[in-house]
Formats: sequence, structure tokens, C-alpha cells
Amino acid sequence: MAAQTLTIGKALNLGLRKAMEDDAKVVLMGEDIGRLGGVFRITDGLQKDFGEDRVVDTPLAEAGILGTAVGLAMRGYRPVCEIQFDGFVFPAYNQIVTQVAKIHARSRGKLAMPIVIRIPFGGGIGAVEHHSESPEAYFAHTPGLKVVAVSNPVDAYFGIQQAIAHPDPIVFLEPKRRYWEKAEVDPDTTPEPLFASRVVRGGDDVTVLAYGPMVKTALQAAEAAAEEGRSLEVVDLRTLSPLDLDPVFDSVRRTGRCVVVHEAAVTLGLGAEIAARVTETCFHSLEAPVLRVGGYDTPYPPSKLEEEYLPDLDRVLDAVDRSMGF
Amino acid sequence: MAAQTLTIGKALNLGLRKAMEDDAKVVLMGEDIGRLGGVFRITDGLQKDFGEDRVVDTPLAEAGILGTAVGLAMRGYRPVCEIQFDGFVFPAYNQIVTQVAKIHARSRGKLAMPIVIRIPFGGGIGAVEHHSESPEAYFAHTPGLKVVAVSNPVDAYFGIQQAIAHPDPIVFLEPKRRYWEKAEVDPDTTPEPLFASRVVRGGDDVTVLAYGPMVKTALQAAEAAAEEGRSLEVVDLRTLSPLDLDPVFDSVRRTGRCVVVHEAAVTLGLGAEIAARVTETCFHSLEAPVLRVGGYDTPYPPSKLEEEYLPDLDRVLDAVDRSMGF
Amino acid sequence: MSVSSATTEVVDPVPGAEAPHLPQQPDLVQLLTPEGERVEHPEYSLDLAPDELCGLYRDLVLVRRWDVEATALQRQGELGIWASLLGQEAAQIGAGRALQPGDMAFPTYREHGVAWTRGVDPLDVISLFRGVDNGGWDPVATGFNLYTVVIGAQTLHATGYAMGLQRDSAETATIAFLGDGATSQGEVNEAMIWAASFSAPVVFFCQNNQYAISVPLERQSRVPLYQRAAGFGFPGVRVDGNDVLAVLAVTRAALQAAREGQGPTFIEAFTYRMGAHTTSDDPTRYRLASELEEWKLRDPIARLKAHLSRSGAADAAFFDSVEAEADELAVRIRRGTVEMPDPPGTAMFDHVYAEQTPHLAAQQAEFEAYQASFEGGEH
Amino acid sequence: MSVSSATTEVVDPVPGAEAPHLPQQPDLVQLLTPEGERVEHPEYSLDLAPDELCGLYRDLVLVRRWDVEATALQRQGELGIWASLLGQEAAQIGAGRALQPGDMAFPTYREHGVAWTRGVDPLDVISLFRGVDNGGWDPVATGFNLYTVVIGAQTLHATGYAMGLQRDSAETATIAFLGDGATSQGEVNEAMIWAASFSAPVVFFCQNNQYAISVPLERQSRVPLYQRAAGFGFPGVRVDGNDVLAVLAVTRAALQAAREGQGPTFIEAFTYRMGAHTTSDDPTRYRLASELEEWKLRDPIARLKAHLSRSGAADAAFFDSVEAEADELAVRIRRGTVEMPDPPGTAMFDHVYAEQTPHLAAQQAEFEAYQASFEGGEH
Ligand SMILES: Cc1ncc(C[n+]2csc(CCOP(=O)(O)OP(=O)(O)O)c2C)c(N)n1
Ligand SMILES: Cc1ncc(C[n+]2csc(CCOP(=O)(O)OP(=O)(O)O)c2C)c(N)n1
Ligand SMILES: [Mg+2]
Ligand SMILES: [Mg+2]
Repeated sequence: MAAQTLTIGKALNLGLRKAMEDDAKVVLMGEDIGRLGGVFRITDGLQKDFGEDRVVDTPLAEAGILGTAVGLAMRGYRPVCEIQFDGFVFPAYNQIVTQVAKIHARSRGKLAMPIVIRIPFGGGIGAVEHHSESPEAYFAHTPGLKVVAVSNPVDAYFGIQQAIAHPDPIVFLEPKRRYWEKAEVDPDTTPEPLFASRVVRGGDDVTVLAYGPMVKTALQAAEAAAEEGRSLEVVDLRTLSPLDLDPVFDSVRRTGRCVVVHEAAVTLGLGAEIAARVTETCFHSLEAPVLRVGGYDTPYPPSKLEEEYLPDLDRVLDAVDRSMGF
Repeated sequence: MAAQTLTIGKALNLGLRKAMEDDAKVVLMGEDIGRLGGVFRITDGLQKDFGEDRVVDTPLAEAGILGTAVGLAMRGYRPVCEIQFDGFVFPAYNQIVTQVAKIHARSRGKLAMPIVIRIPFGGGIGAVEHHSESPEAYFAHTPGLKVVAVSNPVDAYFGIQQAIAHPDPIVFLEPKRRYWEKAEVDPDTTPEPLFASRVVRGGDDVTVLAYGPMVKTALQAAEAAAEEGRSLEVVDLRTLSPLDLDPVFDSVRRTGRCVVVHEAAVTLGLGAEIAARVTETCFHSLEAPVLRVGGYDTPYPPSKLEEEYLPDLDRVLDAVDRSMGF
Repeated sequence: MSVSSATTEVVDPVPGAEAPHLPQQPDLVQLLTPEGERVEHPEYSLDLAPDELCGLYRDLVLVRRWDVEATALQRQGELGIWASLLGQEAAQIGAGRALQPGDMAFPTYREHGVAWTRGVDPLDVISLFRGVDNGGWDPVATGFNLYTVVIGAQTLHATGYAMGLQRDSAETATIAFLGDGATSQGEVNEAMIWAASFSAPVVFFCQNNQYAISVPLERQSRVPLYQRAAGFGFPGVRVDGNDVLAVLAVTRAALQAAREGQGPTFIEAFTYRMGAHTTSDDPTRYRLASELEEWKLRDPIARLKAHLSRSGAADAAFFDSVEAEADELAVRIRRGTVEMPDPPGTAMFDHVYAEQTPHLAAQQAEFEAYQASFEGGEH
Repeated sequence: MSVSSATTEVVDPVPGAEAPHLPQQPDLVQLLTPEGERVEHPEYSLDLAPDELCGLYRDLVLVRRWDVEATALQRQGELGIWASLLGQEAAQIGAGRALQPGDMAFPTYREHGVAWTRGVDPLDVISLFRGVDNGGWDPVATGFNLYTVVIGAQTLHATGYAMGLQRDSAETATIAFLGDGATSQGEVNEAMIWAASFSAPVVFFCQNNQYAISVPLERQSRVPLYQRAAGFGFPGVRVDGNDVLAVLAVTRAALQAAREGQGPTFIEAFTYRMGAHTTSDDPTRYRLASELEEWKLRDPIARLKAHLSRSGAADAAFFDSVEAEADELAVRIRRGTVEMPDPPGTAMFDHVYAEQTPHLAAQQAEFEAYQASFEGGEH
């Protein structure tokens, strides 16, 4: 593959293809991922090329998908499970939390669980109930799992391959409303490590943290702030479990101010953990408490209300203002 | 009932009995809760007195318990579901998160969900895997649910009745290793509100927050600290969602220091949310960051290791020391 | 043993799933042939007056028109998405008309036809697909629960509700709708286990429309779905889902058995999703046009119309009047949709709890202040 | 309709659940009567040499002794809990001995007998119940997965593993153990749906020991459990679970069918839990002593012993030698248990991940420093 401009969706598709070419043990499983290519077409064309044994259209039951993935992993396979939408991961929750997350520890390392759970997550697509949620905290609170969220085509392309090659189970979150965002992807570059956050825009006044779909929002806010002479440093967290906060600590030690942005409900969202850790580590550098911008503590609303529910540029700037006001 | 000394277990039993006497719509459901009276005997004798229609031994499936409870609630009943052990709530997770928590909002208030989900939680009983977990953050992060944790017989007796009478779904956490702790319960006193935290010991140096089984640990720590001339204020949080932090803010404004204790894994445990909120609200009063004492970010270990996993008096005091050292 | 060989060894493939040949299926209850001929069935009889037959025809035509209009509204950007019932009208009207007022129905997201029979305003269904709310009707007043999007979850609710009916000594029953794909969900199987264990008055009404989005029935079951019930210890029956009379008769009998304490029944309505899964779907990716053509020959409306004409139960004037009524309905739906107001932003806070928490009240107040700051031109 | 009347209307109650009368059940495969008489079955034959029969007897006696010793160790505070297999020895030994080396077994928490047949050291099982670890054996090397405590979860693992066998063109099979109570879990039903859909080489081996803790079988199913499988489109069979020969024959046949690509089988081993659910349980609260007495007449060991004596396959010397071996085993288990070292505190951090995270490494370092501070007498 030559360097080319790709959407996040297509980058995932090509990343999956590459992973399947590189390792015959990689098996994709999910609802409608075969002939249809998935409701978002992320697996488009893969069943045609790799066959029904490697791209498996499953019965309609998420516990079944994850539970059989566990068995396949025990047999040496590397299952990549697609959950059709974020809100449908819960029937699989028992398998994920009590089995996938625990089997490596239970067996004292004798059984590996190299399972990737792909979840298109987040809102903003005008969908009906259960199609717009951000369940990442449920997984990040679970020892034994790792959780990553991609925000751009380059991370999508490399990240999915890194996740598949990784020996631990990974919840791989894809920002569904950004599937069509484009960037150039050069397959011959050395990818950044999977479990590392990254400063995506330098700045001096406030450190803004985001991941997945909110990275773009944070960058837009930084752009707007710059016009008003305010300089925001934006960090794409990329990995939610483990968190990679050293770059954040460095940044906050300089800026003294920190705002975390995510779509998930604020209460016990990732922002809570980050606020706690940043405060523990940078206590004497902070000039304001870490502020959180997130979804309200309500169920994700009907789509006519989602613009008001979701953090946007203005709400990020509002938090920046409040932080500066301390 | 006259005032009497009761264990937490017996107080729950009598509280359930009272709730069933007061309201014929109260139905208990769960595995082994009927003839056996539950594995912890919390429902002992209730099937005998109220019959099989009101104390239902269910088939062995937690999604079934919660899912049929939803239907019963729609029909005007008030189901009280027992989950046998914390680690077995996950098969019901889909029903709890996508249905129980959301139906009131989905129906714009036309369908009430007065369901109580009783979960004996936490460790320290020398049990095998899945019998010692602290899943409260999974619920407290879920809008639409309320979460309470009792720590003593008085709250157990009144709390279970208040929870059953309440119109919203409540995850009711019972500190299983404290089931046998005793105190006098006078049924004729006016109970404290269900959704209120309470200062259970006054102090000046550090505010220590705990709930459920850790309240006793926190009080022991306060006792030990007092001997060394250090004065800890201990707050029993009692309600985890919503949190009732006003008394905490008042306390921290005086002490300037705060330690949160729970058994759940530290990362994204309740301590994260509390640390974030206390810091937001009491920023200028804090002389040290809010420190967290919790389970390590590992699966709950085999029981020979649980003493080392679980926060104890020493670990609380260690955190207090660290807080004072800032 | 290779997988390919193993997976092709399907035992007792579902007849009709690939190349429909309904009449050859001895276990399929039918009262009206695709050609509109009235036939008898040894176990299920039905005696309807002409105006009752006409009423069913009217139902079928009106819900199809509603559906067509909603699909058009989605294409024009007025709805976020629409789940079409095209081809499943008879299954839904037959089941819905079998219900008595006190019965309670638990739909999926596609039972617009059943909604219709429960007196739910089409606009109250459309508001969900427009993103205004999650369905505007009153589930208690209509005896029709809100739509449930999480596959299968409602089957347990229906069973629990039925357990409530038992406790109330109510002489009513519940009906749980589900799709063929839903039969694979653990919760659906638990619902059947519960229903059997408690002899709950619930009917499981499965519209086997041959697909779960793109996945054909064979992936979910290699034996006919109605046979599932026997494994749980209660009767299952397969009915021609495109035959409104057979569906009505079979569902009536099952509901009556439930009301009389005989416990659950599983009904497999053998039908076909003639449209896309939803307006977001592209069925050309996974099924052949010829399959659709075959099923068009079994159209549920055409066969009742043929029967009404042939038997003389209805004349051209009747058909015209139904057509006119359908046109009016379409106009009303269109106007009601485009004029439907957006909800206020605060609506998302309103009913999270029956007793709102102080925390959420504070969040709402912040939200309101923030919104007001724009109106005041502060930002 | 009142609930009480509804719940007493059990259709086709499971025969033998309340008052066992096994011989009257035509659908129960039996090769050895409770009296130790060898009988033939039209479909299942078994031809074992005397030493093979003696081997089975030895297995039964040794696993019972292990079980008795473990129960005693628990009473003496050496184990946190123990799940006894008393009464289920034949079901477990029969199933375990039907396995070939390459097959993979997925147990619950009670299959000590199967563990034995897979060469797992009893002490590696006991370490779990002592709280030292979650089972000390190597699941891959032994072909015996670790115990799974969450009811039913392992049935999906077994099915997935079987799908892996298909992809490897391996001529082996998997066996998933489950209890009667487990059949109500959604995941177990999903496992059967998956197995049928993919024709996976997996055998579901259900030990119907009549109880899920205190809950009798009737609450889970009103028809015999083996009939569940037909609803999913694959064969189910009920075998006398106290007859080691019948269990061996039936399980062998099912495994062989699986290996040959014929897909899954469900085996219901009809047996009885003669002890408490676990050492924490008190069965006098929910069942009658008389029931236990009846089942004692069907003891799995007594009947094989009778057969061995009567047929002359074994003599008193043999029985004595097995007894002596059992005594030795008991001593070894006792000594191994009380001498079992506690794990180091850091063990809880070791295998959370294959690649430990920097965060957890830091937590572990803190933990170690904190522990060291005590040793240094700092606290
Ligand atoms: C738990 C869950 N998983 C996945 C989905 C996504 N999804 C929506 S409809 C559907 C297919 C349903 O098929 P079926 O049950 O046959 O009903 P039909 O749509 O054909 O009426 C899927 C997979 C969902 N809504 N819920
Ligand atoms: C998901 C889950 N829920 C509840 C439990 C608690 N529990 C342990 S064993 C048991 C009964 C199991 O009965 P059965 O399947 O018949 O197996 P048996 O113990 O009789 O061998 C229960 C309810 C559990 N382990 N897992
Ligand atoms: Mg379908
Ligand atoms: Mg059992």
C-alpha cells in the first residue's frame, strides 16, 4: 500500500486487512460483518477475500460473540469482535468483565486473551436510542482490560494492527461520527506506540485533554481560542487504560490549568480519574482545579437534543474561561 | 417491633418484612431466597410467611431476574431483586443499564421503575473468585440509577424500607463481611434520609470518607490516629449516586485534607469522582490533594491475598500521613 | 474436519428460507392462500363477518401507507431513520387484532402495525424516528409498551408483566414481539424459560422475516424456529405470516390459552421483510432480487383483496374509500411530521428520575444558565 | 387465574426428580442397574476388559476419597470452601474417561472427577479452594480448563474452542460441563445456538443433580433437560448418571460424532448431589432426608463393585488394594494441603496482563515499598 488519503473507516478496513494478511490466526467476528461488510462497512470486502472462517457472521448475541472469542483465543486464535453499536455491548458485559478481563490472571499467565473488541462509540450521528453512547469508563475501571480510542486515520490504521498484535484484551473505541474524516496515511512510517498519549497542539495557557471524537472538538476550540489570544495545549489521550499521563503532567506543570473533555457522562467518566491523578501529581502547580466538560448525567438524549448534550467548541471554551478565572 | 440489638443481616431481614407488610406490591425475587432464605439468610422465613408469589425462587439467570422485575414494575409491583454475590450481577448488566436505568426517561415519566437491586458486596470473607467484588462504580456512572451502601444495622433496617418505597431504581449495597455486626435498632425513631451522607465522627485534621464495609475501618483508623493525637473526621457517604457532598465540603473546608477509602479498584472508583468534586469545590481550602485508598487495579485476588489487597487501618493511616506531609 | 464442510451440513434446513415454497409446508397454518382462496385448518377456525374482513383490509392498507409515507419522509431528511414493516403487515395486524383491550403488547422497533391496532397515533411513533423523543404514546393507556431497541430485552419485560397479571388474577395476557434474529439472544431464551417455569400468560410472537439485517435465518437456527418452544416445554406453532386470517386465529387461540392459565405459546409468523432493514440499510448487498420477487407473489394485502373481491365481501367503492382514507392519513402524517416541534433542551433532564437528584438539578440549572448566556449575547 | 394454581400446573414433570424411580424411565440410557446387573441398550454398547472395569472402579473410589478428605480439610479450617462431588462420581469419571488426550474439557467448579481423569493433581484443585490461587494446573497441558465459577460462562468458551478445532482441522472435540441450574442462563442457551449454527464439535454434558443450591429442577424446566437440544436442532440424550458404563458409552459416542463433523450433542446425566451444595450450604433446609436415602440405593460405586464381584472381574485383594491406595491418596492430600505455602503478596500483580502496564508496575512498587516499611519497623 502506498501513502494515501484515507478516512478513518477506510484506514480501519485496510488495517484489518493487513493484520489478517500478517497473521492467519486473526479471525473477525460480529453481526453483519461478512457479506454486508458491517453496518459501517469497516470490514467491507474482507469476507470475500479471507473466507467465512476468518470473517464470521455470527448469530445475533453479543455474549455469544465474546464467549466464543474466549474459546478461540484459548485455541491460539486472535479474535477481533465487532460490537455493532456502543449501546449493544452490555449483553456481552458478563463475558468481558468476568472472563476476558480475568482469564490471564486466573490462569497465572497460562492462557493469553489477545482479543480486540471494536466498538464504534459516541454520538452526533442523529441516531435512535443506544446508538450514541460512550461506555469507556465501564471498561477502564476493569482491571485486566486495556482501552484505547483513536481519533484520526493514522492511529486507526496502525492502532488496529497494534491492538490485534498485542497479547492483552483491548477495547478498541472508534469515533463513529468521525469515520469519514480524512488524512494521509503512509504505511511505511513507524507508528507511535499504542499506549501513549500525544500532544497534538502546543500551547501555554491551559492544557486540554480529549480522546476519540472530542480531539477534533478540542482542536477547534484551540483554534478559536488562539484568535482571542489564548493558547491551548491539546493532548490526544489515545490510551484510556492504562492512562499515559506523563505528557499531561509535564504540560500541566507549565500551564497550571487543565480541562478534560469527553462525551461520556461527567460523573465517574474518565475526567474524574484524570482530575484525581493530575491533582495528586501536580498539586502545587495547579492554579485552578481540573475542570471537566462532558455529557450531562442523563441518558443520551433523543437526537434532536444531542447537540445540546454533547460537548462542543463553546463548552470547551467556557471551561477554559472558568479555569482562567480561578 | 421493640428496640433491640440486631446484626446488619437481621436488620435487613426485619426491614424487608416490614416493607412487605406495609405494601402488598412488594415482591422479592432471587436465587435461593425462598425455602433456603438466601445464602446469607437475609430473606429467612419470608417465603413461609408471605408465600411463593411474594418471595420468588427464580430460575438461575440474573438477566431473567432483572428483566422480569422490569415487567412486574410496569404492572405496579415493587420488585426487590437479590443478586447472590457481587460478581454475579454482570449477566443482568444489560437489563440494568439499558432498561432499568432508562425506562423512566424513555417513557418521559409514564413508567416508574421502583426496583431495588440488593447486592451483598465487598471482600474479606475468604471466598473464591467473584464473591468479593465492589462493582458500585459501574452503577454510579449510569444515569437513571441511584446507588446506596449501608454500613450499620440502623441504616440497614430503615434504608431497605426507604429504598423499597422510593420511586426510582436503586442498587442497594450490603457490606457482606459486616452482616454480623451488631447495634441497637429502635424502629420508632425517625430515620435519616436515604440520600444523605453523615459525619460519624468529628475531627479537625483530615476528613476521611468511606462507605459500606470501610466505614468501620475508617472509624478504627480514627481511633488509632486519636491515640497519636491526630484528629480524623469520618464521613459515612451512605449514598453513592447521587453523592451528598455538602457535609464533605464543609468538613474539608475546615480540615483542608481529604482521604477517600473504598475496596473497589482505585482507578475510576468512587474516589476519583469525589476527588474531582472536592477539588473543584474546595480548591482554595485544600492543603493536600485528595488521596485515595482502594483496591489495587488488579482482579480481586485469591483469598490468601485479600488482606493485602483490601484497605485496612494501616493503609488509611498511611494515606493520612501522606496527606499531612504535603 | 474442515469448517466449510461442517457448516454446510445443515440439518433440516428451514424450508422456504432460500426459495420460498410455503404451500408445501405441512406445519404452516394457513387460512387464506396467496391466491386469496379461503381454506380450512383442522385446529384453527375463524368466522368473520364481511365488515370484520373489510376492517382488516383497511388496517393493512393504512399501515402500509403510513410506512410508505414515513420512508419518504426519511428520504427527505425529516426522519433520522425508519424501520419499514413492508411485507409484515398481515403478521402485525393479525396479532394486534387478536389482542383484547386489557392485554399488553411488548413490541420491538418495527411493530407499527400493532401500534395501529392499539390506537397509537402514528405521529407518536414517528416522533421517535425523528429524534424528538423515544416514542410519544402512553404505554399503560394504550396497552402497548414503548419500542425496545435492544434486541430481545422486551421479551423478559412481557414475561414479568405476565407474572404480575397472575398475581392480580387478571384475565388478560401479554404478547412479546421479536424477530428471527432475536431468538439467538440469551435473554430471549431466558424469557421462555421463565414463562414456562411460572406458566406465565405470555405469547411469544416471532416475525420470522428471514433476516436479521443481512444475516439469513440459517445462522440463527438450523431447525424451524417454532420448534424451539418444545425444548422449553410449551407449544410452538408456525403460521403463514402473510395471511392475516391465520395469524389472527392462531394468536387469538394462544392468547386465550394464556388467559386461561395454560401458559405460554411461541408463534412463528413466517413472513418476509420486503424492504430494507431500515432506511440506513442496503439489502442488495446480501440478497437476490429474485427472492423478493417470489415473495411479492405472497403479498399480504393483495391476497386479502382478492378474497374480498371474489367473495363479494367488498366492492370497488370500498376499495376506493380505503384508498382515499390512506391518502388522508398520509397527508396528516406528513403535515404532523414537518410541523412537529423540537423539544426544549431541558427535556433531557426532566424524567431521568421520578425524584430528580440535587446533583442533576444543579447540572440542569448550569445548563440553563449556559444556554441563557447565548441568548443574552454573552458568548 | 391465581399464581398458585398456575405454578402447580407443571406439564410433564421431570420423572424421578421428587421420588426417583429411574428404571421406569424408558428414555434413560442404562448399562448397569443399581443392583450391579449388566444390561444391554439397543443404541449404546460397551465392551470393556476386566482391567478396564477395575480401572473405572479405582477412579471412582479415589475421587470419592479425595472429596471426603477435602470436605474434612474444610471443616478443619484448611480450606475456605469445598464443592463436593459426592454421588456424581460415575457421571464425572464416565465423561472424563470418554475423552481422548487431544480433547479439551471445560469444567464448572465441581468436576474434580474429570480433573482426575485428565491427570490434574488434586492439590492443584485444592489450592483454589484454599484461596492460594484460582487453580494451579495448566489448562493447555492437561486439556482441562480452569474452573469457571460464573454459571454457564464456560459453555461458550467450549463452543469457541470447538470452532477453533474446526479451523485447525483437528480431529478432536470439546466437552462443556454444566449443571441443571445452568441451563437457565442465557449464555448457555447461546452456546447451544452457536454450536448448532456452526456444527461445532462440542458436547454439552449436563449433570442434572436435581438441585441448583436449594432450587429443585422443576424451577428451571418443566420438561426433561435433554429435550432442550432438539429445540436448537441437535440431539439430546438422557443417561443414568450413576452408571459409569452408560455415561462412558454415551459420552464416547457423542464425542466421536463431534469429531466426525456431526456437530453437538447434549447429554443429561441424571444423578443426585448427595452432599451439600458446598460446605457453606445446609441442605436440610430444603430437602427431605428420605430423598437422599432413596438415592443412596443407586450409589455409583456400590453398583460397580457389585458387578465386579458378581462377574468375577475383581476379587477382595483388588478391593483392598484400591482401599489402600485411597488411604495413601488421602494422606498425600492432607499433607500437601496443610503444607501448601501462601503466595507472596506481589502475586496479585503478576499476571493481570501479559504486558504489565506502567501504572500497575508503579502500584506494585508502591505496594512493595509499603510492605517493606513494616518489615523495617517503620509503622
Ligand atoms: C443487543 C443488540 N444487538 C444488536 C443490535 C443491532 N440490530 C438492530 S436490529 C438487528 C437485527 C434484528 O433482527 P431480527 O431480530 O430478525 O428483527 P428484524 O429487524 O428482522 O425485524 C440488529 C443486529 C441491537 N439493536 N441490539
Ligand atoms: C452467574 C452466577 N450466578 C449465581 C451463582 C451462584 N451459584 C453458584 S453454584 C449455583 C447453583 C448451580 O446449580 P447447578 O448449575 O445445578 O450446578 P450444581 O452446583 O448443582 O453442580 C449458584 C446459584 C454463580 N456462581 N454464577
Ligand atoms: Mg428478522
Ligand atoms: Mg445442580
